[in-house]
Amino acid sequence: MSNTIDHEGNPYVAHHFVDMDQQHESAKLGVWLFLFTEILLFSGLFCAYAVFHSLYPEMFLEANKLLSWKMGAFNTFILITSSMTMALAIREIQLDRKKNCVWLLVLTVILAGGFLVVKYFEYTSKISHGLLPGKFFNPAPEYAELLKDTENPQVFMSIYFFSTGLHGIHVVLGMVWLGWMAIRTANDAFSSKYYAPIEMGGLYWHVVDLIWIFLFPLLYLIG
Amino acid sequence: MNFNMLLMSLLPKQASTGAAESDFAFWVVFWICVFFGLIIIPATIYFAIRYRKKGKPGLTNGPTHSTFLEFFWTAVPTLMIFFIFVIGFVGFMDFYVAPSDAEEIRVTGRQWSWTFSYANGSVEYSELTVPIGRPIKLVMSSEDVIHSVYIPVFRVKMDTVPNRYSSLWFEATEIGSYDLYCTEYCGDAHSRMVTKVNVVSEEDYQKFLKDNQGEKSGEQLYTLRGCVACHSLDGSPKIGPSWKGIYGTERPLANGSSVIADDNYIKQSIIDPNSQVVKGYPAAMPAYVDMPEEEINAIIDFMKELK
Amino acid sequence: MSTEKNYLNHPKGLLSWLITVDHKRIAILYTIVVLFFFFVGGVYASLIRLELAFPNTMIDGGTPALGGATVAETEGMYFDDKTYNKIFTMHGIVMVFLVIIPATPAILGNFLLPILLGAKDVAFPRLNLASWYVYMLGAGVALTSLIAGGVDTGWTFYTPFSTLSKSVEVAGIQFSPVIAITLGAFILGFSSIFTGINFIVTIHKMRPPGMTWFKLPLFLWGMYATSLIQVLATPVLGVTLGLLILEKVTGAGIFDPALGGDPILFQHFFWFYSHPAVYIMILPAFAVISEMVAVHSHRNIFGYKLIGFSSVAIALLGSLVWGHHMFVSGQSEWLGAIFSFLTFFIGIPSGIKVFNWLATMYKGEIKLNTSMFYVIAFLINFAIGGLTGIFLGTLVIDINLHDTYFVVAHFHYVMMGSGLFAFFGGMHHWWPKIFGKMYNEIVGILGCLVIFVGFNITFLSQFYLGLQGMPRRYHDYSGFGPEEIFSRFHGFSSVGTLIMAIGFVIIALNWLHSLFAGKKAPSNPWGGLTLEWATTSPPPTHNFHKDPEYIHGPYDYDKILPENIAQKPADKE
Amino acid sequence: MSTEDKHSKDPFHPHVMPLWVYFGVYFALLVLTAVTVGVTKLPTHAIFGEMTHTVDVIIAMAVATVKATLVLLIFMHLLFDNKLYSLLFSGCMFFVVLFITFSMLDTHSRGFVDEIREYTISAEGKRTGMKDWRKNAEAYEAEHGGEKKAHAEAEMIVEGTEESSVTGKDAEKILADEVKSEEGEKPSDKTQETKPAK
Repeated sequence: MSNTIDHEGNPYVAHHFVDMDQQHESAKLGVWLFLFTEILLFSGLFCAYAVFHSLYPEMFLEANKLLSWKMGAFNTFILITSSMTMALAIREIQLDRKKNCVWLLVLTVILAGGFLVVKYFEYTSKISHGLLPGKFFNPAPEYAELLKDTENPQVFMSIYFFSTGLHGIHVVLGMVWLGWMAIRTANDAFSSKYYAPIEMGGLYWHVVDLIWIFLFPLLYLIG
Repeated sequence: MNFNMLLMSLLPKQASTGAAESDFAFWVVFWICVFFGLIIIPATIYFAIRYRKKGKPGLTNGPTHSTFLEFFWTAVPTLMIFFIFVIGFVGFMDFYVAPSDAEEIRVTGRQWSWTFSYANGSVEYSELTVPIGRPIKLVMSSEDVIHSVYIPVFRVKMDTVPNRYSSLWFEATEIGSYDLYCTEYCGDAHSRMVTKVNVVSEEDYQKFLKDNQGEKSGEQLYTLRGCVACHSLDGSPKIGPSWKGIYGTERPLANGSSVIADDNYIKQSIIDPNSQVVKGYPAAMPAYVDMPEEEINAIIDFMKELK
Repeated sequence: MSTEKNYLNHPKGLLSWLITVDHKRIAILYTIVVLFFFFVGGVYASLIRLELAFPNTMIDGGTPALGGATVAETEGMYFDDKTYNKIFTMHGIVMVFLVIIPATPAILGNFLLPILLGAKDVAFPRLNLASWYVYMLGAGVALTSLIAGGVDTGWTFYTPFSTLSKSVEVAGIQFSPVIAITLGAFILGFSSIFTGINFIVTIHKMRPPGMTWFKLPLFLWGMYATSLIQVLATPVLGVTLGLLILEKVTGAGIFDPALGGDPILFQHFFWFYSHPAVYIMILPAFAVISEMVAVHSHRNIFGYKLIGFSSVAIALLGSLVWGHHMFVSGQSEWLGAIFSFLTFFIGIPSGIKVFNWLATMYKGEIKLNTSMFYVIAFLINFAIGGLTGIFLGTLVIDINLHDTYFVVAHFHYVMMGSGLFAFFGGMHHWWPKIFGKMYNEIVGILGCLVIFVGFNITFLSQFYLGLQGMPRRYHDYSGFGPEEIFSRFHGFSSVGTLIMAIGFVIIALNWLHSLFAGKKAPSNPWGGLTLEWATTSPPPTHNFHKDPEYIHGPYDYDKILPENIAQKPADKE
Repeated sequence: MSTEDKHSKDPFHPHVMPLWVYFGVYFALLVLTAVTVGVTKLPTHAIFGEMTHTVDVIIAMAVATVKATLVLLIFMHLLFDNKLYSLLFSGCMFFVVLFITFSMLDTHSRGFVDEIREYTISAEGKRTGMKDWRKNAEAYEAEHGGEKKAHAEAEMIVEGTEESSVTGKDAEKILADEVKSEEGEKPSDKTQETKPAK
């Protein structure tokens, strides 16, 4: 019935929605549902981690020393910071301070880039030492010595690479989306009346952070 | 054939102590299901005919809910499932936990044959032979993919998983020869991973163990080592080439060259089968790296005979 | 042809269909491909039955050609075992991932969901179109595996069999058919997720004022429950297949026992999705049947709330029971007992639904038309399928029956006898609304009866085969077991399949005839009270000429005479 | 929530939080990260002894959960938003927990019934019929009373073997040896028996 109600003059409301509120809420629910699928996607890796941790506890204890917890901690710091800048960006657009919003979005993207740079150094170090997943696992002598009493350390490296790799892909996707949002905000596409895409990007970015909050201690600290 | 016999013929014959217990559970569930089926199906058809209306329908005023009825058909099945669960669980535990004096027979599955080894591995055979009236525990593993041992007359089944041991047990009650199937899909010749369970008397069992000790002939090894799944003896091609008349002939290889099937070639083909695959056949044979020299020789001798 | 504008004829042109965001057109796009794949899967099924009908004609090996398929000159057609394995694998994959999972939600759900809510479209129309394209992409990727000779892992991709499968060289490139098909299924998962997200949001946010949760048509309850599973379980399939691909590429050692992995863990991962997937297949069927039984009995549905709640209960419980596929797999026996216990609880909501539908028929004014015949066929098939599930949930009986034809028959009764029968019933029920044409009732009823008879001959025989110990996925049964029983009942089963095939031809012809020469359908041919009957057939592009008023419940057949509905203002253009 | 109550609401009114909330959460997150690193990397062995690793795992997971909750409630606005999102999110987490718990349960309790039987071989010796697992369970209960099974398992198998007199050896080692000798030759060197990995 309400379909015929005028769209309150808001040009952002699509034809099949009644008003901005309905559209905004729908988009938000949609994104939340999408985020659930992301969480469940990662849950498979967490499950694999949990099962293999219980199968080979000693191996995990040794193998986690292969990872640099300092780099991991630094990355955690970067990601938490970016999460805050993201949250602030949404606050700024809610208050119609578009310029601040653009800068905060850019800062978020830069921090995400920083995260990936650290990740790059981590990966290259692992690769140069032959610490690779599965059948490519061919540790350098000093690591081979460390791991000689453990069973199947390649499984740990598999889980490490798969979960951080999948997470890294999500970081890249987040950068693309948030960068695009920064450009659109700069072009005046959003205001306090309509900023759903930024908010959706923000929710996504926080989930990327959430997953890292769990990955960091599991992989780098407790092993 | 009267009704009772017709019913009993639904299930294959019982040849183990556990079969009766399994079938008891089956019949309990069967009659419960028949009871519900005889409510639902005739009621559906009866209502459809009884309340059929031609022409324009008017207002209908049947009940739209009934707390009692809805509670009734929630509660009755709920009670029923507890009952069925307990029956199933008790039976499951009986099937799962082998008696402590059960004799262990080790089972190895591979694509696509079984090996049963008795008396600490001193006797190996490709068919399962068990004594009557004594609990037997099969300790099972697999060399490649997941298989599953299924003996319908004993009502037992268990997967064999590579790098793990699983087990099942039974106590045979009738002398005879029964089928043993692989029921976990395991590749090309899955449907030929079938062998026999021979239930024999205690004396025959001891005789069987004695007869099969020591070295095996090439013909025995042909079935025991699983060659039978892929290589025929009558000249027809299966997954691999037939062994008939193969010895000493020239074999065209997949890489275009050819080789004479002499002792060296056959040995090579057993230990590292994929190095010299014959043209037209898949490189599907598992490598028998650990096969002892005397067994290889016995197989070669056997192939020589198949002129 | 009428000249009025509706979604089918306006706008015109192929492009307007390919870039449409109209949920009704997307439903039609899905109809075309799903029915095509149903045909493909049906052909595979027929080939399986053909092979098993003549067991002794098989000659081992044969001359490998066309990926192993050969034609014997001796006694009719046959396949060697490799080909047979590929056929049943493709039958499973096509039917599960390409047909049953999308069928009811993506076709009937897409078409009806917004209309039942009185809305103009689903919440995210572009996402909806994307889901169709993703589906096509996934199907395409999956079918590339055929180039490499097909896949023979079974649709369950159990490790280590699937990780051991070799890649083949196609045109100089190493190509792994298993990777292709798992990637395809992975992509298809996204299509399913998109649909699920769309439906949940639409039902939550786009209900018209006055339509509270307990005034929703039951179709929407069923769709909501389905969508919940699609959103929550499908990602796990994604990660499972992703890990399987990585396992094959890198030898990760997560699932492959030779590398330190655990093949039973794979089964947990796989069934965590694939068991709930069974409910993705059957819950929409419940949704469809709930509508049809009320409309064609002209009765207010009996126990509305219980039917609605039981759908959600099934969705939740269905996620707790995946381990019952693994009773003899070597998983922990305690866990097996827990799973068995939880499995039985699924029976309660299913039973409630059946009894409520029966009670709805009681004292109704039943029109015995095609849709009602499908309802009756569904109820009978579902009773058999559901009750035989109790056997398989009972631990000690499952030890005997697991992986035999009993299981095959059971899940075909649920997926096909219930899921697809409901889908075909629904297609008949809403056919006039979707295409604006009536079909021939007599032929429709005939089609239903023929597939019902064929179906039951096919799968009742398989129950017996299973009880006699016939293992599933066997290419050949000559030389062992009660051979004459096996061969006789496989024969019956194959004859049943032939009858079913004839039935589907009848249905197809009836539909084609209706499309080209059918009478024009009135707005409300069955006297239904839900909102889709308040618009013209076929509906206009934005579903309603005038916004429908929500003035009565979806099943108020005890308050409103059907003829009064036909004169609602919205119907007069 | 649904559209019916929409008309009573303001058209579109975002919820804006004061700045200090964001910074507060940010610093809380940093401090909690430091806590995790500290607990796991500092030499806490002196305090917790053998339990160190377990304590580390518990603390790290608890802290991570707190961090995640903060991000969810504040940064992701769950606290102020429609309760529907919180409800659905809990549903999602329920699924995750379910998935991981059941899979873990499996790997942890495989062969569990077998262990009960192993014990009673030495205790009773003879079986009496099909129903004998129940007797075994009773005997087991009688012997061990209310003791928790997980701990008893390792001991009872060790007791059942001839090596039970060997002292000073790690119980796990004995267990592994025992299993090896019992299983005979293994199908491959990489054999992994999940049961004794506890």
